[in-house]
Amino acid sequence: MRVPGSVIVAGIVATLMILAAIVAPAIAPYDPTDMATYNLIDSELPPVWTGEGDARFPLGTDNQGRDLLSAIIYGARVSVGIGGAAVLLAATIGVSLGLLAGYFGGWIDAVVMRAGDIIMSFPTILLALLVSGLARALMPDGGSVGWTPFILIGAIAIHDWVQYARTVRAAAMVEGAKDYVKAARVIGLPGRRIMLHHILPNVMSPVLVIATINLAGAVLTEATLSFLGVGMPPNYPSLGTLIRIGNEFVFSGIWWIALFPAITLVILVLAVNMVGDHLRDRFNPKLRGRS
Amino acid sequence: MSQRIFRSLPPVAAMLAVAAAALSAAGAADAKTLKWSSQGDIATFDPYAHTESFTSNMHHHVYDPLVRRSRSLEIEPALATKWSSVAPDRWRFELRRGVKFHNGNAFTADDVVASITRLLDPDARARGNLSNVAKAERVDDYTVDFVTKGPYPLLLNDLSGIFIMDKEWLEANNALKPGNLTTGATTYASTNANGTGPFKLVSYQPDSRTVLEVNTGWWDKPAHNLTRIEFRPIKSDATRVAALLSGEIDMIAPAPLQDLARIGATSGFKVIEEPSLRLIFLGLNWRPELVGQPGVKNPLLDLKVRQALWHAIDLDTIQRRVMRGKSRNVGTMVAPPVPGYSAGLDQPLAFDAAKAKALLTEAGYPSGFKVNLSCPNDRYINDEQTCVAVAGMWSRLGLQVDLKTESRATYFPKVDKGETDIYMLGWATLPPMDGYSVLSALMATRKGGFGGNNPNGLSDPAVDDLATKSAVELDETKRRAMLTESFRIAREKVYFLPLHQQPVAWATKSNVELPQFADEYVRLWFAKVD
Amino acid sequence: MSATPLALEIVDLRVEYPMADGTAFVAVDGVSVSIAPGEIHALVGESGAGKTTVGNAVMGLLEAPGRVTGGAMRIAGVVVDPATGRAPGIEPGRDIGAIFQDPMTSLNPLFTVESQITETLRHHLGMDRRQSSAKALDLLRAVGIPEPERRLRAYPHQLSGGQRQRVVIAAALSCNPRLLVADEPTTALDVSIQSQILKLLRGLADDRGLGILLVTHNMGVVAEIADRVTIMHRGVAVESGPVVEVLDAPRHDYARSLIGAVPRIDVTLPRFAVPGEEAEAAEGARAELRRRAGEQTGAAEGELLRVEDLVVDYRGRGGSFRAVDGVGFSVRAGEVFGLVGESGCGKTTIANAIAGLVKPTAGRVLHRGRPIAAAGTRRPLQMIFQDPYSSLNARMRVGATLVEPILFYRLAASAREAAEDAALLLEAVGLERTAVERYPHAFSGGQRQRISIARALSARPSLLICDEPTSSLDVSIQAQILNLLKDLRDATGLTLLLISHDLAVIRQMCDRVAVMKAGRIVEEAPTETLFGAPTHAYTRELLSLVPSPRPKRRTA
Amino acid sequence: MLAVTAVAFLMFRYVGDPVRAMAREDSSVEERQELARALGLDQPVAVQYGKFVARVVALDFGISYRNHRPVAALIGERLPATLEIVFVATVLALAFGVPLGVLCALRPDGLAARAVQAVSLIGISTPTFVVGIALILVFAVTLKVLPSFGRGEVVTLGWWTTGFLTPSGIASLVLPSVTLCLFQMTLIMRLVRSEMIDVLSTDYIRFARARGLPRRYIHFKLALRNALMPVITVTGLQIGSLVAFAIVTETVFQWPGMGLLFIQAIYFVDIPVMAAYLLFVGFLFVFLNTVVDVLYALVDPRLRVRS
Repeated sequence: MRVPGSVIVAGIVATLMILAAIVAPAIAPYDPTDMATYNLIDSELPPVWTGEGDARFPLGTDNQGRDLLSAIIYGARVSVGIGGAAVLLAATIGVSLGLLAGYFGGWIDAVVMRAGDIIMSFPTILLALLVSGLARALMPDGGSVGWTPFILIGAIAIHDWVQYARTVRAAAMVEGAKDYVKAARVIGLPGRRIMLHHILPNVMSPVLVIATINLAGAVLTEATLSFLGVGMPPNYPSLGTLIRIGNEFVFSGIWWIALFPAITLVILVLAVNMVGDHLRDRFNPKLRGRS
Repeated sequence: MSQRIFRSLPPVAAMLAVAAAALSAAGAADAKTLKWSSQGDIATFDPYAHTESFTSNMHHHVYDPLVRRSRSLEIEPALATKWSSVAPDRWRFELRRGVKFHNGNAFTADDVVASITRLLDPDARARGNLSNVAKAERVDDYTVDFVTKGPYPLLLNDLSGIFIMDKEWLEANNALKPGNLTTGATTYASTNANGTGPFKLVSYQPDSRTVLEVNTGWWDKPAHNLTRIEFRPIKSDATRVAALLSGEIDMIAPAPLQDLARIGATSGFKVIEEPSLRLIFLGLNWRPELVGQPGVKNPLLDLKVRQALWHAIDLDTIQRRVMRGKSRNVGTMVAPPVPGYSAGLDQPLAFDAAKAKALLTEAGYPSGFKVNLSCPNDRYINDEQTCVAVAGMWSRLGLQVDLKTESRATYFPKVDKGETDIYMLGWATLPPMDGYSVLSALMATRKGGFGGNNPNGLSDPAVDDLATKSAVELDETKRRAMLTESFRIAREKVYFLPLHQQPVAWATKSNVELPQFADEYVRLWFAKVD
Repeated sequence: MSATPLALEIVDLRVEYPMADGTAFVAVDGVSVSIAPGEIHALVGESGAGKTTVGNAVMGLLEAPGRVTGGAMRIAGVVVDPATGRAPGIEPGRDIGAIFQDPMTSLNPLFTVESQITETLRHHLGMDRRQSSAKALDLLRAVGIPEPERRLRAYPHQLSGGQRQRVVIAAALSCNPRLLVADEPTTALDVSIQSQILKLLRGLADDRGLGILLVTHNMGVVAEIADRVTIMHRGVAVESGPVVEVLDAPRHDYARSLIGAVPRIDVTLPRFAVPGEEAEAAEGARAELRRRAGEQTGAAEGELLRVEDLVVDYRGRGGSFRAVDGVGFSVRAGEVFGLVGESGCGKTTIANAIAGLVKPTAGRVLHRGRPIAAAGTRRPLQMIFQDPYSSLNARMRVGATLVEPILFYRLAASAREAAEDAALLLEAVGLERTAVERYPHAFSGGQRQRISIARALSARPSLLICDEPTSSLDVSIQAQILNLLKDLRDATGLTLLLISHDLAVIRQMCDRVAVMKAGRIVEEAPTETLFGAPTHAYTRELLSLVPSPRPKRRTA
Repeated sequence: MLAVTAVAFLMFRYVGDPVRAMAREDSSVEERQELARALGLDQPVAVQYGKFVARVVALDFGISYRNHRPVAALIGERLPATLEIVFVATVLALAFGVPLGVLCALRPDGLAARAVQAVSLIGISTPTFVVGIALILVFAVTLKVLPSFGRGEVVTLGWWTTGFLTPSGIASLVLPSVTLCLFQMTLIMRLVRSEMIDVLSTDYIRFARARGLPRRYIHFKLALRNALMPVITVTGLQIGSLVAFAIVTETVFQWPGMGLLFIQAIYFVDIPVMAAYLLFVGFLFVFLNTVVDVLYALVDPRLRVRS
């Protein structure tokens, strides 16, 4: 199947952005998380091409005098890190529960799916808001920077796992009825081995698709949470935090503080979504070979 | 297919046209109507069922107190014309004659007694606003005595925030007792109002619109020319500014600092601003160990450390950059108009990074220490940004600052429970508008009625002594001297790190004239619209 | 020939599918077919022969990007424009009808039978509501649907498979077309319904002078109703002529082997005459297997498997359904025991119960007199399945698939020894040793079925349950697999339980047969007895319905 | 639903301290303790929860800590506002999503389809808050053709207030509902597209083609109907998330609906309002599920017989 050029471009963009995020300390000019490195004196410098900027800060600085380029690279790192970890956590939980539910059925299935229904009856943002509020209040040092990413990861994953569980359950039920699984059962292999060795590898394709699309969603959810003020703190900003900070300046002519992080976020999510979309079409047998 | 899509476009175009028509119609409305917006809404119209200063502010347009703040924030007669202290625990008020409530009922001493009784009911949320009053007694139709629990120097200050309701109206609507949260009882007075104030309540739709119209029978000579006020709360800063700039409303209060330049530069709009009474400072942990560093001796107990922290804050830069030149840097705990203020104390420790470093080294922390800095992110003007700036400055001093910012809903309970080490607070000394409020609530040891906002164990016998004495001192000069003395001690020992007075900034259309007040109240009975 | 034009005339048709690399795949290469009115012309061939493509080309329904690149077609005498795929004045649906293989999916589930018939009438014949309703009723009567008035308002899911196919035919014939393209019209149906539908088609051809292009893989169907036949192989028509001539005396090699591969129901043959016999390696490998089997269990005689009063209930939403209702039989060591019956009769459920895949509601399954219970005791009973594409784990190498049971049951001392065993098994089923390195997708359906057999053998079973092992394979592959099973049985003394709906396969393979109907065994007998002198009425009926690949002498 | 009450209760126990939000800034410690007693917060959590459930069962959600008014009345006041934008957003999402989805399915490689696909991807990749602010900037501040906030003039019909009957009410609906619908529209469009592609490759559509029925008839009368079946489910269930998504939209546009009420409640730690809102969302989900099931049964003959 031919991969459209746009998807290749999206894939490259997504990979580059994620790579940049991973190696942020190596490529960013400054470390925006080290509060000692920036100075209020440098605050709100416009991008360098406007003529009023400073060569040290190619995209200008934010209201704290932080280099915006570095802040965006580190912000993407935080966003991608939290999004990726949330996806990983959600996928691990969802795949395990989905496998159990799909293969064994019965009460395990009923409990898992009912729990999923309840979770799904609360929209992502609402649930994440509540979870993060709860976590902050319950943990001894809940408001701390150290814990925030984990709270966010949990808050996002608690909603997203359901999708994996449902998909994997359905796939596991389909696969479980297939003859190769019957053959494995006839051989007498134990259930655990059949699940992990036979069914799991065969249900991973849809999981991959969901994971890709969820990565985009998780990054967006994290951004929205940060936008609402319950996400990453300003001294350890994610892209959403940067947009929230910048949003206060949209009417004041200091457009770059909001614009560049927003563009970065949209491009990142868009690129990941395009790849995910392509994967989804590719794994959908009915669409295969059509385009 | 594409034709199909275009065919469905006309409805949208029609909607746009209708919308445009609606907007121009709104523009042609009565010129004496003032539409304005703030970020919060009126919580309730029952003046005794809340403690929010913004809601009080709105009530002031409909209800009058016995005494009120003048244009220069002095206390002046309102529903009471004269008063005197007839005994240390008894004040006598003469009431204004010929005043009528909006429903036409006459205002008499019975209304004052009923109002105070209602306010002092255990179910009334605002009871604490007049906590030292025991009762009000009718002397004759136009004379009322207030019996206090002891000498009460701040009675007038407190009364300026107590609105008088109509006894007959309360009786008629079965609202003589305030609502009760436990039983779920609510009152007619929550959504309706019948005061003596300059405006009458026409309609009240929470989060949407509150309409007032002028009270032509007001006892005072109006300084305003309004016939109607429409209040439209808008929570989001960006939307509120957009609503002003698009011409849908005439005024926004507050206006976000970062948008002032843009609004001021737009023709047809102007910005008015002045320093508020609200003073922003950092509070400190006074217990043996830090919350964030259990088992380690609290470095903040060392005066040199506290001085170093103060010296390390570059207030001028924060003022210029974060507060956009709109704030006023301070060195003491009250703003200039507040009793107890002394200009001599109002000098922050100068920004001096080298000195700060030296002090820190002297104190035995040459390489700094680890400390939490906690801030709200939705309570004070640019609160979070201020904290980020301070954290940056302290990082350069060598401290490892763990900055925590969160919403007021979770932040303040933490501060209250003493779960913070260095925390931001703002204090406006409202409602009494007196330095005693700082002394009793922030500085005195937490005990009895004192130290309600002193959660982290600050305790100084000298300060406590001043607090107890000033509470009952009726000689105003001596009382103010005591307050000033307490602030001197606080500054010398660096009990707090005062930062700045935050600004009051409003933006209006050019045709709106109104004075601004340091207590952040919007007093539209002084507003004029051309 | 009368003056009426031929219903269909195809000369030298060529259909190509352009490929991504610029070349073209030639799906149909120079095929010629002509159909007179009232004539049924069968296109037969195995999958990939291009027979369906010819049908689609006639309908003008070639799937993109396929296109006609050569030859000429005439429908009812009108030349088809190669550019548009349409003949002027000839409307698909009005002048050409089409029916497809699966009646379950050919009807839109959301619309009534009436609306699906009348929409065609209204569009092509401009009838109004009442006229078209009346006509639809007539059509349902004509295709022999009971209670047509009630069926008219029914939705497809309320009809049985046979009724649905009748509705499909009614809809296809609603405008009295001159030509009907029937693509595997009975493949998804049971023999009894198949026979009715075939009779219906024959009747329509005879009564209405309808020309039918019958696309099928089933020689029995061809022999039953077709007048002429064209055998296709890889896009080419290898032989064409009257059914009697072609089936009885095929001249072309491929035609001959194809016909020879069709299992015969009238006589038992020792082997299927198909080309491609195994290499010597297979013989050696089988001998080695036999040696090991002997070492382990000893050549056993007597009863190997016994099923007693087996009852299986399925619990569904609408109460429970009894799939197997008190079945008992026994299988002797070394024999091939057949279970035959129509779909839904419970034969697969029995297989699953023996293999431990479903829990019996009542009754016992005994292996050498001992009940089959927990894991670990199941090793002697292994199974092969119908669909070769789903019976192998696509994510595991063939070697890993075979080694898994060997290691699980510790049938080899080391992983290396197990790998050696796996290679041996592959040789025994006629594959290369190197196949261990590859993934299942690299193999054809027949090869995969061989791998499935090898996997079953890797656990060294004494009984191999074969559930419809060849019903999704082409006839020549079926013949190879059946030959393989016979050879394995002969070489290793394996016992087979063969489950099939195909009476001919049963006849060729089995020593004894049990016939099932609605969860019960109605008759059990040695094969020759059963086919020679069936005692039960149902058995007789079944046998009479099977289309024999020997053409009936009939006049064209 | 019991699970929902437990979740609602537990979470709000910890999201903040209502006493602090309610008490005066310079209130004394005693004053606050007294307030906590009045709110019943000094009792054990189990007792509090028991009382909470007992009241909820009696449909008594208590009174708002902040407004001193019955929570049921507050929700009732805000319900029309939220339901109206959710309704308009759903209608818009369907009105544009379905035709665009069909377009993309029928001409998957056409220019229009590609453009729509690209825009839809951007649509789901852009956060709602960014879209809302951008719309305000363009249509309210720059072009001044649409109001930036609020509901405009509303007409009261019984207990329901509607913005549909006044020009300013309709104008006010445009920006928030467009903002709210974008994501749903994209979702529906993509769903219709993939369903339609699936349906077009089914046997019954092939059979319909073989019967020579016109393309338009096959696409819009037959295939679309099949393709729309899952859209019913998704649209139904998405209405639930629209109500929740309205939190962000209502905040941006100061739309006086339940989302705004909820955000204000969080801000002021108004527990009864938060709990009631959460219960409402849970109830809405159950309700919508039922509606979807009933609708399905009405539309799909296969289910009609069974039920």
